[in-house]
Amino acid sequence: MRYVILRDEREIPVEVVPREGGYRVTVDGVPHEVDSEFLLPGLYSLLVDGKSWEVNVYSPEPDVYHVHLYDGARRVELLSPIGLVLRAQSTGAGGRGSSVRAPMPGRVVKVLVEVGQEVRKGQGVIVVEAMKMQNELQALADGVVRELRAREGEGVEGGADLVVLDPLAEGG
Amino acid sequence: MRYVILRDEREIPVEVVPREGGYRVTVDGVPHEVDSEFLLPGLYSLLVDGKSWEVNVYSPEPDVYHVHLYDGARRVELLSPIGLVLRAQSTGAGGRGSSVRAPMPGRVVKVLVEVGQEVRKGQGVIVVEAMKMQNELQALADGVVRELRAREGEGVEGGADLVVLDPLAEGG
Amino acid sequence: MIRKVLIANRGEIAVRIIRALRDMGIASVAVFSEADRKARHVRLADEAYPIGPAPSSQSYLRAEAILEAARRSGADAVHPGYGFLSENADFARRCGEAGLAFIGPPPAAIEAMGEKTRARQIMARAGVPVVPGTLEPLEDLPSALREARRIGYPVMLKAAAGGGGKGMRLVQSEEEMEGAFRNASSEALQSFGDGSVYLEKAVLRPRHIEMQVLADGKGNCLWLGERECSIQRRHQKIVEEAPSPFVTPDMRARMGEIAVRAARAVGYVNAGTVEFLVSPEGEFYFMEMNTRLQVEHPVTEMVTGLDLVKEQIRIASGEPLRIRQEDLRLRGWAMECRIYAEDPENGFLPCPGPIVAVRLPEGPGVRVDSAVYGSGEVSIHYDPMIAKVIAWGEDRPAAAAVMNRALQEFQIVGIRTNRHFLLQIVSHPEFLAGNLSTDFIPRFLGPGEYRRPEPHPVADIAAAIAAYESAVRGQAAPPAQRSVSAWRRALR
Amino acid sequence: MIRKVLIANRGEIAVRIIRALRDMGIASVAVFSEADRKARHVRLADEAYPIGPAPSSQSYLRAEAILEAARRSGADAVHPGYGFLSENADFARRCGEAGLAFIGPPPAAIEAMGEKTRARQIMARAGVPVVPGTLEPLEDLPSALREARRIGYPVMLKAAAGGGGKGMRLVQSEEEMEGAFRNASSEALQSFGDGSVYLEKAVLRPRHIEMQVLADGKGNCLWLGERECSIQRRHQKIVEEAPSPFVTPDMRARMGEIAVRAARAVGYVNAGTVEFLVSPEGEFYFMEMNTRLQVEHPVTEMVTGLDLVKEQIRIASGEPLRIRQEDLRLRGWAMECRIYAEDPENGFLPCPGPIVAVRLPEGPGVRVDSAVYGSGEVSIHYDPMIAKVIAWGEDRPAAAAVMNRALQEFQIVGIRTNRHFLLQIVSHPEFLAGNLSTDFIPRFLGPGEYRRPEPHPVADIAAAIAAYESAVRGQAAPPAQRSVSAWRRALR
Repeated sequence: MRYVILRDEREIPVEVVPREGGYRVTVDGVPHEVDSEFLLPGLYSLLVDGKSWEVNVYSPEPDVYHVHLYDGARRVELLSPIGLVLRAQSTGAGGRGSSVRAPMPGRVVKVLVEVGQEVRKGQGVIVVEAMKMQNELQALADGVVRELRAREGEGVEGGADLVVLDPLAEGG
Repeated sequence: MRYVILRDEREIPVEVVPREGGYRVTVDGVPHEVDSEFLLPGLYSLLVDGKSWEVNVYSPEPDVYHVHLYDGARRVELLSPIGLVLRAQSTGAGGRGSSVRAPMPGRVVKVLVEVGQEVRKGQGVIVVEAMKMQNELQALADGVVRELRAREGEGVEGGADLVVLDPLAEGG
Repeated sequence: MIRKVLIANRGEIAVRIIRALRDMGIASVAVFSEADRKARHVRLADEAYPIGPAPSSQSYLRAEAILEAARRSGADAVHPGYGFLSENADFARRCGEAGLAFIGPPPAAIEAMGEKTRARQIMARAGVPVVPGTLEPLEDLPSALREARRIGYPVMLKAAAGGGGKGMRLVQSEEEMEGAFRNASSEALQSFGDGSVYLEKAVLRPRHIEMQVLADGKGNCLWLGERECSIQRRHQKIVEEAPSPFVTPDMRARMGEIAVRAARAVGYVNAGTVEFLVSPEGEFYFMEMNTRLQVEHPVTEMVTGLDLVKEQIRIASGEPLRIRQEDLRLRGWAMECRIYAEDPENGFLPCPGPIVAVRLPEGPGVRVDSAVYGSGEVSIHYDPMIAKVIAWGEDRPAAAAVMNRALQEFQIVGIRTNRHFLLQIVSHPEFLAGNLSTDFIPRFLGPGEYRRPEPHPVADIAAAIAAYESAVRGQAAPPAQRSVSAWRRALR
Repeated sequence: MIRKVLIANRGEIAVRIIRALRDMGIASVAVFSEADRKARHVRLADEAYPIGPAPSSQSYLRAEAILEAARRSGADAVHPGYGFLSENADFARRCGEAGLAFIGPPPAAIEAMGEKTRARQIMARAGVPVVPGTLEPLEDLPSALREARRIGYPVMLKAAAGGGGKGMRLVQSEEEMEGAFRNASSEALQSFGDGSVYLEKAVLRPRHIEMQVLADGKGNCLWLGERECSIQRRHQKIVEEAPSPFVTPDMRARMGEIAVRAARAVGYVNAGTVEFLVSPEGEFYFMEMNTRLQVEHPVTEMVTGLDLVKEQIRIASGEPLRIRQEDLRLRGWAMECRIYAEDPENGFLPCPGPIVAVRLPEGPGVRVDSAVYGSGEVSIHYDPMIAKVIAWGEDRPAAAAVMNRALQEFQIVGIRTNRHFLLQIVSHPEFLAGNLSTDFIPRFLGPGEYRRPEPHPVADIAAAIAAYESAVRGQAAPPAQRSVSAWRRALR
């Protein structure tokens, strides 16, 4: 099976070929003999060319893998050839919205902006409290507040849109 | 739901009545308020009249429960009224066989008896080796060797019949 | 004589106290909120009683419910742990009125030290060096601006009613004062029910070093050596050690004697900690006294061989201390790392959620105090500190090596933690060189604080295999917890 | 200078050695049989190589395969752990020939001590007290009967080629000799490939106390204090402690000096243990010297503050010892309990099988050295000892209390273990009184050895709830492992 890793504007070819007791994985032209054991969901024991690795793998969203090695977590964006095509098509189609979302379940302490107000990238727009800590959430890009979806004192779901921004005129 | 615990020739009545957040369990006429939480298969957290207990429960065979408290494991034979009836019927019907079974997977080191030989309760009949230890298995009752189901050097399954005994003539 | 103790707390500290009680043959009584029925402190205690809904304000902070549980269980003493009601003089007083031994200092001592500005006045009078600053809470913004101008920037805003970094802000210049003052006050109000704050001269590149004291009711008061707590993230300690690489035997003795003087000045009894701000030149100033058991008490236990919780209980039951100052022997070196359920790659936002599996580190030199367990959950309602890893070694390099190994072995599957961030700290050359200060993290780990490591071929291989197996074998890699991934998308 | 070490072992000891190597910044190489691919030592090591099928004879005992793995990995040293090839002089020699440092004593020392009867001769010559007995292996049954009559019953039959209780039998009288001789020989043959046995006078109600020694290549040899190992089940140690409640400082020094003399008599280098049989009157006799790391080495580490595996590695890399005899300080008390996958209620038969979940004990004073893990498995092919729980306290009662607590917290769901049996021992009044001897278990726990506790209402309640939930909610209590339950039926 062939894949592509997207990194620093590059497309790195990866091939996975199953073989007895594991795989032969070729990354960017370099082949590796891998003895792979599935331990728990997301937990693997890998013997790569004799070296032993215990790795946690999560996939928080399609085509994205967070791989935890001893020294930290890597984010790997890995697509199948088909996925690559689909990605290409969707690009440019509106791109990503810039609403500010709740990082986790919590409670809105303070809304710092009003509808119609212009905000700069990095400007604090709303304060959410969870686990005894207040977090000021910031605008991810310059924009104009189109809509406020949370009121002070209100509980919010993790990931919920709180403040929706429109791109600035010159940006639109 | 009503149950009966068999202990020391006695039949101890038990009743389980679900209530909010747990059960009311009456054992031998004594009622207990029980807050029960299922943690893992076989692992419960119980609050019994305010006391906290973490218990492991296994059921190695129908109607039998091994309950591990901090200080050790109890064997509780607990039946539903129906189970009690069935038990009564089956009794007398041949009763239990007295074949010697393999305690665990292993290898037969030595067979110490022959077919037709008379053996006494507690007499060693076969030696099985597992995990670097030799275990001499003994006859569970007086009897005559009817059949040998394992040969020396042979691997055996846990629980497999190794030596089948007939009751002694006078016992039959 | 104490026979049954109610622990008015939760999490790792409740578990740790239950262990000490079990070792002493004293019955333990846990209390729990609706969110904590399955929590380890409930399961390990001899008895457990519900005290209300999940929010602390309706459970662990409700003195009424806790005293009722004590009455029902027939407990004869209460251990408050840290946080919650541990520094609430009124609660301590009510325990006494209910005939319960409060395992902590007398209410008067809590009050004297609890109100930070008053404490500074008392210390100043007792000849304990204090940092220049306001000895009164600030009424309003203008007075804050006026005082800051008098003392000179940079200054530190602090909550008058509590510690632990809550309601604390560094103010570099006049412009920052308004926002900082507003946030500090509101956070103080949120955390301690009292929004008043005060000002202190900010000592630049300071160390935070604290001294453990132990006082019985018979007039004996000892110091047990210092703890280096300079490694902090936003005023929150995350790595502590004992002894401090900065402290000489002579400095230790001087700090110890000052700490004992501070304790005596408020008639202190039981275990307490005097926190000092230490300048790069070695002058030390009294910051505050924590009138309770500290989160980081284990590092002192590892080097002294004493069990501080057992000592607390003996003192509360009226026993005299069994050791004298000259008996104190420090052996080797100990470090503690605090494991938080938070995501270093995502602004250290808390990561509540279900825990799939836990693998504790073990082996020589490793101690773990935790409350996490497989199939458990980290609740949104409480502090995200879920475990402490303590490492001991014959010297500082050995202890650091053990800590490194322990952090590598520690696996908590299901939620994000700061484990890798801690690994980056304890393996950092400047840390190993003992070059510690409260600005260690911004100074040496950069403004982003957490550096994502370089790409690694094994990570690429693992991702490819996970993708392959999810496609072919249906063994999908589990998604990270929803809120976090959603947030990650928002960040991009 | 050692840079990369291959560990020629498995299980908890392989893991423990990997930890020491990691702490020292030395690369670790694991070897594994087909049954151990997922084992912790494979996952924790830096590198890992397969060495053959599951049976030890085809993997962990195959010097050839292990040396080949060392060559492939580029290791420059080998640590044998205990058991397997650890006391195989030929293997040690072959390591040397392959240019690998063997982390253990010189082959000659292994040989001198390995052949038990020869060792006794050497010790006798060196002025080390030995138990009266045959100095030669017994040719046959008649000679055994003759020698036994000369020495006088009771006598002990022992394997000439190995230790660890294998091939050992107590013979009370003439009648028992034939069966005992046969079993001992065949077991010795099974275990060590050499069926020869010898005779010793059996000291009644003896203690088993051993002395740890440490010798560098520079002529320095130290003793590090004793370990009390009297609590044994069928000659297998299960509870050990340091120091021994029976040993006075004076006796300790005398034992230590004798142990050093024994070590010097065979030109010993590296860590070793001299085992003594101690009579109730306090005379002690040389039994044997274990020319390797002991299973129970952690209790010595806890009280001395030394890491014996690190010391072994430093010695093997040619470093001199960094401490002198007079630097030795013992702090507090340490105990170890060996967790076996065996069923105390079923004649202690081994219980191999899958492990559902593991919850390690933690908290103050607790150390765990294990190789178990949730979703893991205990293999039929290897020793059933799966974990060691080590407890430290300021004195013996404190250590015993910590051990009690730790054993209560330790949960291994899925297989039977001897945990409850160990709890019965360490909470037994005679144990707490320090009244220890090698016949402690039959003497104080009765012939059945394991006493099933009295019925308990909570057990009845739990059984009823389990039955109810399996009927109503389909949450069935899992069956115990098949082989065991089958066996239980057979036993009834």
